[in-house]
Amino acid sequence: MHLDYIPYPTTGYSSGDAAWQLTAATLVGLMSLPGLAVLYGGLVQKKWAVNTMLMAFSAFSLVLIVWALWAFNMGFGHPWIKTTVNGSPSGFLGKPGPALGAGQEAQADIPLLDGLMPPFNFSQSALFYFQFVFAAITPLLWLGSVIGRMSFKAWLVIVPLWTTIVYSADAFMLWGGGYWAGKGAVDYSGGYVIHLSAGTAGFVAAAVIGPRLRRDREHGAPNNLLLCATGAGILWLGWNGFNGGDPYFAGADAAAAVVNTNIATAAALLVWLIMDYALSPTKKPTLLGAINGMIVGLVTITPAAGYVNGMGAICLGVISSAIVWTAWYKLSKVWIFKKVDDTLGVVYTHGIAGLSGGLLVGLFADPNMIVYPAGKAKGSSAFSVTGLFYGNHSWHQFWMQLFAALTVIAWTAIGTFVILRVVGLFMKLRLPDQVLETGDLAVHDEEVYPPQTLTAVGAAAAPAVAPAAAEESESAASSGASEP
Amino acid sequence: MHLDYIPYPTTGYSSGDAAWQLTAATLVGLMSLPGLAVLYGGLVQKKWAVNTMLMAFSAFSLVLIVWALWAFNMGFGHPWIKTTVNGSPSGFLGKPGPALGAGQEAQADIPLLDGLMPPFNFSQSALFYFQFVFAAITPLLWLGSVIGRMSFKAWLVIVPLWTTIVYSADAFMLWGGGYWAGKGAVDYSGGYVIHLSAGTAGFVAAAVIGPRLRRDREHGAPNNLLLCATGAGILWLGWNGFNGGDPYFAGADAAAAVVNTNIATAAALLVWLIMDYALSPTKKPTLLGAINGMIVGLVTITPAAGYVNGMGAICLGVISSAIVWTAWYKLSKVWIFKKVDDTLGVVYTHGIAGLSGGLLVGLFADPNMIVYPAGKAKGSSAFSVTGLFYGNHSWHQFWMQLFAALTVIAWTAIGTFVILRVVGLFMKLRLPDQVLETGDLAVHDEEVYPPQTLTAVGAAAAPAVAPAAAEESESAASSGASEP
Amino acid sequence: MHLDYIPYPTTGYSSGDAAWQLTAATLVGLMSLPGLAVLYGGLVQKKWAVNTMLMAFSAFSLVLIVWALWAFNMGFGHPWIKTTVNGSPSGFLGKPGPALGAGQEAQADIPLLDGLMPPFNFSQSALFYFQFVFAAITPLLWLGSVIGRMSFKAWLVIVPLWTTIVYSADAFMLWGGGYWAGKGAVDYSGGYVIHLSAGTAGFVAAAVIGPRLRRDREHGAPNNLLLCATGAGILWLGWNGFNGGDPYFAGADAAAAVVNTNIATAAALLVWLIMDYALSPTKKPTLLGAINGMIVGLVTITPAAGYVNGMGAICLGVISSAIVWTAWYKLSKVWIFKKVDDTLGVVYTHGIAGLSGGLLVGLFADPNMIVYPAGKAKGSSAFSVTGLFYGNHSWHQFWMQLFAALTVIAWTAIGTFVILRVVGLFMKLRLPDQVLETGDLAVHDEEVYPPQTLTAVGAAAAPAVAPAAAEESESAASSGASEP
Amino acid sequence: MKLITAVIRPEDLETTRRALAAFGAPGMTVTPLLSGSRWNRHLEVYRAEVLVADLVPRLRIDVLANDEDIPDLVGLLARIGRPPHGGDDTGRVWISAVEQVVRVRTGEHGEPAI
Amino acid sequence: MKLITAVIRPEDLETTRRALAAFGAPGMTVTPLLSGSRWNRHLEVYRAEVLVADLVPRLRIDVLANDEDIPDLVGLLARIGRPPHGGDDTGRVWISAVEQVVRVRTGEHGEPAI
Amino acid sequence: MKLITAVIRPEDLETTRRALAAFGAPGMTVTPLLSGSRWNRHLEVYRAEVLVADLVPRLRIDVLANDEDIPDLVGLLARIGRPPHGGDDTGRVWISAVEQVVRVRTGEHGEPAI
Ligand SMILES: Nc1ncnc2c1ncn2[C@@H]1O[C@H](COP(=O)(O)OP(=O)(O)O)[C@@H](O)[C@H]1O
Ligand SMILES: Nc1ncnc2c1ncn2[C@@H]1O[C@H](COP(=O)(O)OP(=O)(O)O)[C@@H](O)[C@H]1O
Ligand SMILES: Nc1ncnc2c1ncn2[C@@H]1O[C@H](COP(=O)(O)OP(=O)(O)O)[C@@H](O)[C@H]1O
Repeated sequence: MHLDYIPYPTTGYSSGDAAWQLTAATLVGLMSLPGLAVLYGGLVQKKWAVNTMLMAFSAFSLVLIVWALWAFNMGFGHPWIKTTVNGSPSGFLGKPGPALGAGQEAQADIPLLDGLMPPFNFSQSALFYFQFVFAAITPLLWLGSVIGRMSFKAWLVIVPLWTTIVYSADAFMLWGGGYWAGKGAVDYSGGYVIHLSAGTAGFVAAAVIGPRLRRDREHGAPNNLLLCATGAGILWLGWNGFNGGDPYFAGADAAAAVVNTNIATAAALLVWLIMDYALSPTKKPTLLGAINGMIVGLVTITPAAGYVNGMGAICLGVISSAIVWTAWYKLSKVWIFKKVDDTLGVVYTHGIAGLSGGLLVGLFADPNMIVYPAGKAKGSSAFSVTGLFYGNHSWHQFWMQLFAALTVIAWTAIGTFVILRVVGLFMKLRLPDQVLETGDLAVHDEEVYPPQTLTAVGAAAAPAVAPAAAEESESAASSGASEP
Repeated sequence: MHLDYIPYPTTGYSSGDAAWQLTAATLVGLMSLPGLAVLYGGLVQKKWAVNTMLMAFSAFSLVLIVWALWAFNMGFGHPWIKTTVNGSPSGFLGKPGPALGAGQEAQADIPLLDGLMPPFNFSQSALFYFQFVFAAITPLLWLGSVIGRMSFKAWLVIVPLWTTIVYSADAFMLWGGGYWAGKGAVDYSGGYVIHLSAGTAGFVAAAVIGPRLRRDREHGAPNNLLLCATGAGILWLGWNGFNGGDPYFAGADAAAAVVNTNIATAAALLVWLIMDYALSPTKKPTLLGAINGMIVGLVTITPAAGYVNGMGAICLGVISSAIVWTAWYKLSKVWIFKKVDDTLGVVYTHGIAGLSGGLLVGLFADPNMIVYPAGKAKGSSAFSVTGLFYGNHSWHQFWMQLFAALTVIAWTAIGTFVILRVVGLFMKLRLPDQVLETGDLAVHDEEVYPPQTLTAVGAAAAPAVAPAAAEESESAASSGASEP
Repeated sequence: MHLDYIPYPTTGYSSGDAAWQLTAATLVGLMSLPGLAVLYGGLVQKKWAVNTMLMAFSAFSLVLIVWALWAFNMGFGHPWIKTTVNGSPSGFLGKPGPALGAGQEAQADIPLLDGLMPPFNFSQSALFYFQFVFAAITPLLWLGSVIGRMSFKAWLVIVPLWTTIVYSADAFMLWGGGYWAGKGAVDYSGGYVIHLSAGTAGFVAAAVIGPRLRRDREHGAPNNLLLCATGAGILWLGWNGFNGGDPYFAGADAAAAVVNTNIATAAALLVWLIMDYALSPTKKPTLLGAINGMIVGLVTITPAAGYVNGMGAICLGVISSAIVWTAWYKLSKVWIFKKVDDTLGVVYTHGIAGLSGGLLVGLFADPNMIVYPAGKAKGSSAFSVTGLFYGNHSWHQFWMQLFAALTVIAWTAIGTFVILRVVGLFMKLRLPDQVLETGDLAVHDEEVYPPQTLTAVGAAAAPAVAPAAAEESESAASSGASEP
Repeated sequence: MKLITAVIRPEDLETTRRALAAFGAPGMTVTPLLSGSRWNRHLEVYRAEVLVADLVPRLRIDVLANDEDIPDLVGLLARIGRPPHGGDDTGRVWISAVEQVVRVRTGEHGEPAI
Repeated sequence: MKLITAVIRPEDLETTRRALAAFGAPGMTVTPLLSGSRWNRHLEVYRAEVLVADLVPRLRIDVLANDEDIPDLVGLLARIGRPPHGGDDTGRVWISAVEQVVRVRTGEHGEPAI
Repeated sequence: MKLITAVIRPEDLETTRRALAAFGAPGMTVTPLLSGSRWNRHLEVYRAEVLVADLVPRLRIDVLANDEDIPDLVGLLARIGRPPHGGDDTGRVWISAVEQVVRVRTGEHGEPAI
């Protein structure tokens, strides 16, 4: 019996593009798990490491279920209420619907982008998965703002709501062909949709939920810098998929985006290092400072990665790193930034860095950086973006970038605030103080470095004891304090 | 001098498929090293972490040598004794032979599948390597059942034998075009060949080798949850290569398999989390519970990844997670499951989860999930699998799945048992109790977190001492116990 | 509005090759961050882990900036001073120049290789990035020789100089079409340019900078073997990109190189394990020994990966592992090897292993291992390399390999020496002893496992104190010593 | 000269240090240890296995003091652990005699060395 | 009132705890320390470098007790370490006087506070 | 019989051990602890937040000794910490009485058990 199969359709399919899209998506997935999980797990106090990591694993899972059942189509499907922008169909949010059937094996499609980009060379599943890993990393990022006091149960409820209401809309407006896409604002791979949004959401959430225990704020040393470096390294290289995957084709712009990502990151890391050397109170370069600089570089180039040239990438890295460094040291001492307890400072390294990068696209975008080359149609021209410095001094792109940023900030802030308040009516957003004293042990009965003296219940005639109530385990929680 | 070279043959080759196959294989390799090595290294007691990791690194190496010298062809070469199933040539085991020569650069080929799938688009080396990483991870998985007492020397002997006798045959029967492939049983990427087999082998090996020291069973706390999370995250995302690489083409089904893998995993993780919340004795969600759920999801979708649709993936994740959770809490208390000391519970998260997923293919396989589209030949139809719920209520596929599972269980159990018994005639399978008291220090002279007070011999006129005999190092071994 | 874009040029571009090149480069990037950073971070004493990792992150960044601004073109651009070798244009160093503009999106090109290999199927950005990750890992490797005493500031100055002067020239001579390439010496992916060079540079630098504190040499226990395993695993699998990416095409030779890489590594790991078992003073297999063997295998196959067949790969792994094992145990006791304090032994596992592999190419290269198949031109023949055992007993290739090796050793040693001496005129290369007593805390105000008792300044009315001068923190530095 | 030893909860360390400093006794050693008692004991759960931690982390504070300061110091230390945590394990304070004390830096002996 | 201090092997902790509890002395502190002696010493090997651990992990047990219980407790503690490990380092037990003990929870002093 | 307790810097451990061994007193226990004093205190910086470590790691050395060896041992221990580090925290040595010592291995009591 000789059968006649082919591996994939012979038209509208490129195994190279498909391979790259899946690879890029996997790299982005690795940025979340284990990347962010262990970066944050190492950065928090020992008493919160398990809680932090479990929040990361759970949120990643929750977002996927939501994404598959309804939210993917809210971000990338047909507009729910059709509007028109510049004569093209547009909208603010996609129509919810499942993305589960066998039809996902058909050619990928973002309805509002039909004809505005080359037709996809892979299946809808690949597009779905690539966009999922972006949707998933966003709440993991702003988890950094609320760890150390947020109720785990509330987190499980809020993440699905946030993805549905906040993330989908931001994504639709900029990537799904919605309003700001129609207006010409651009976000190469998430400086706004992901990072500005995460910074905003984290800050609002931290404000609504309230600060950590005073004790925890005063003893906020990280617990393991080797794991911070592990997570940070995965973030950096994983970002090759983050920015390299966003043209949706393994074309020249993908490679350029990868290079720019790395250049901006290197520049930002070094600027932070030098500023720490020259301007910090202790005048010493630090690993965690370098990692901060690295994140700033990665974030700030994200909205710009395939639009600027290498020189632009260096400028973005340098400028944003200097801005965020200053904000980190100075802005954090004043005004609401002083009051709101954003645990890991997401509002700086993601919010401000993402905003800065998005705006700088309006200045540094180089029209010779070709995202998609021109086709054969007569008069066809390539797709690229033009910033002030390359475009006859036109501020147009800058204003579009600014307005889009304001929309993202506003929508995210309001959405996050409302979701938290509403959920807060039904359950406590914050753990009780007694539980906060203890941390992981009270919430999960686990410690990140379990003592090797623990004895199985029942073994050695150990008398039965009641499960650890917060009260009881309170004392154990401070075990961190008892190590030299 | 201008020469005329081309990068690869212009027919029968696709750089996209080759890129994906190598990438997928690398992801699967990463699941073993460092993935499983550090997941297990973090999950075991501190005193066994080095031993566990060295066993993982060694087994990975041993399997490759065996694979190259003879075993690859036993799994994927010409049948040793030719039989016929449904009119097609078949067999139970391939003919051993090396896979080392320059001929490996030719187009890939699995003899018994000729004409049953599209011709490969890459070289035999790529196929060899992809199948190697699967062969290698299998003993690493069931290592989880025997750590904490198995002799390292015996491990070095048993792994090559096991790969040769047990793994090759299982692989040949289902993937090499052997008996069960001919019968129509399917295993998308190793629910049976890898996970059911690993669960079975681990359980049998644990029974034959005997339990850990009572002391170790009673003090079985893990040592580092940050590393568990590191390994777990790599496992999850690495699984994109595990299941995404198995269609051998970067086609639509690869992407669908990746999506399904993630969906089932997310569902299974959340189900385990919720069951821990609702039904566990302490009513708390735990990180290690979530990781268990995650593994169950990954394993259970493995035999089904490209055959079911997204809804099916959710169902598989939910059903298997509920089953395995129950087995983990209840089955483990009774019968031989209570008696056999399967250190990390491989029989549950891999054995039962793999079996469950394989059987559910018989119910949930959706014929519209196209693994290979139809070619141009007249009457040509696509390749897919049809389960009970989609196929006019036919149980056919289910029975095939069941019989194949029973074959794998039987062959693996018997093979593992015989190998262990025979090797046991020549060397001790189990370390002496004195060595077990100490762990890593006695076996390898290393500790996972070496004390910083150690002094080089000869330095500072330290008097010479004899190498650590088990007796002597026994005391040091308990150093774990002396940390708060 | 319907626009007409295409994803990439339809000629001279393959999305599959581009996908593989970016993926391979990302894997190599991961080998540096987090791979080497945490491998070294875990291998050093606790007091140096932060410093080590920050040096790795900084060097990675510095190399990229240098690479983009001028050094890439020194390694792969037009020759600065044109010479002729065997009638073809050649040279010793490329002409410096930036690689930053939009022109990087054009088809990749290495001027001196025009016509000597198939035209690239991707953009210059992809080539640039792939070569960057190689340039970046090299100083990270020889960082292993100088940690534990080198001034961080001097490191920041030396790395850019070293990349510019030493690395670029080595790369140009062998890979950029320069002198030794013209002579027919080959280095598949960096046995010489990277590893032999790193081993040499590290050894020279260690000699110039001087040894660590006697105290540190006598208490040189690593701090965390779980992280060593994490880094080691990433190295191994990342090497699939290292060697698999070097043919620049996702062709059959890439897959063969991946397979050979793994085979040689497995063989070398097992040989080291067995030699430890049989010949080491304590007769025990060790994890860190296995990792050494693994690195030897990876390094030694690097210059040979796509030129030898599988049997050759086994031979290279076995021979080099035996040689390096012997050197590690015996050579280290004599002559300058005894005197120079090469902290992590880079001269053995990289220098000797790289040299050995490069020379063995001259013996084991199999002309049937086709790097590039023949094109259609009449008389066209494939590109491959022929070693003694396959080439009518011709030692030609061996001599070329040897002379190229001597050139790399000489240039690297002299270049490194001069750079260090010159920089040493302007700044101290070595930290003061007081700082060395303390380590990380004195240099960076950070510890790798920060104590959880630290209190924020200002909190709890803690009286203000001066920043930690080396003197003061000296005591704290020894905290390692105070843990059981 | 006496040695006062107190077993306290880790979370009381700062209060203790501040109280001692305020009293004029900045010198002390703090030793992490595990304390077994009738009261303290909690559970941890790893992979569904329930494990008991029946030794819990405490800190041992040792302070050398002159005889006349003893009553005050004991009172001070005994007071700290009490209020909010009443009801379960709250520690012990004990006193033992010391025959000689030497300050290494100066070589001073006896009471001036404390 | 006395303080009994014993240096034991980590693996004897459970036996010790159970013996003390059975005797009616559940209160104790357990301090991990490193012990140097004539006997204990082992080698570790990292990357072929042989290192000596000449301080090995032990536990220090401190128990406050009334004078009349001392002989029994000493006997009990001294017995535990002995049988199976005879021949090498097996620990020390020593007794020192305590002048005062305070139970923080109640403020009780002296013998009732033990 | 006395117990000599010394608080030393971790970097002086080896010198101390060697000095004690040379004196003929190989037995000792070494307990890591944190020491608070007027002097020692350093800063650490994590993500631009400045944190104080006002307890620094020290080692506590306990040596049981016969009465006649006490002066020599105290002198020996008090000397070690001094020279190079003069000026800041250099430790304490103190002596307390011990009523009884038992060598577990043999059951010997009193001075021979030391
Ligand atoms: N009253 C005390 N009780 C216990 N230990 C003390 C006391 N005073 C000092 N120490 C210990 O002795 C060490 C030296 O004391 P410190 O006051 O810092 O220096 P110095 O006495 O030389 O001025 C400290 O690290 C501390 O551990
Ligand atoms: N006999 C004892 N010897 C040494 N330490 C003791 C003794 N009894 C109690 N302790 C210590 O004092 C602490 C409080 O004792 P516990 O019996 O739990 O509470 P309480 O005395 O308040 O009822 C314990 O954590 C233990 O460390
Ligand atoms: N002089 C001493 N001071 C304090 N502790 C001691 C002394 N001598 C021995 N020890 C402790 O007692 C334990 C047993 O002592 P050791 O000399 O090794 O064995 P043994 O006395 O049985 O020959 C040692 O581990 C050490 O901790």
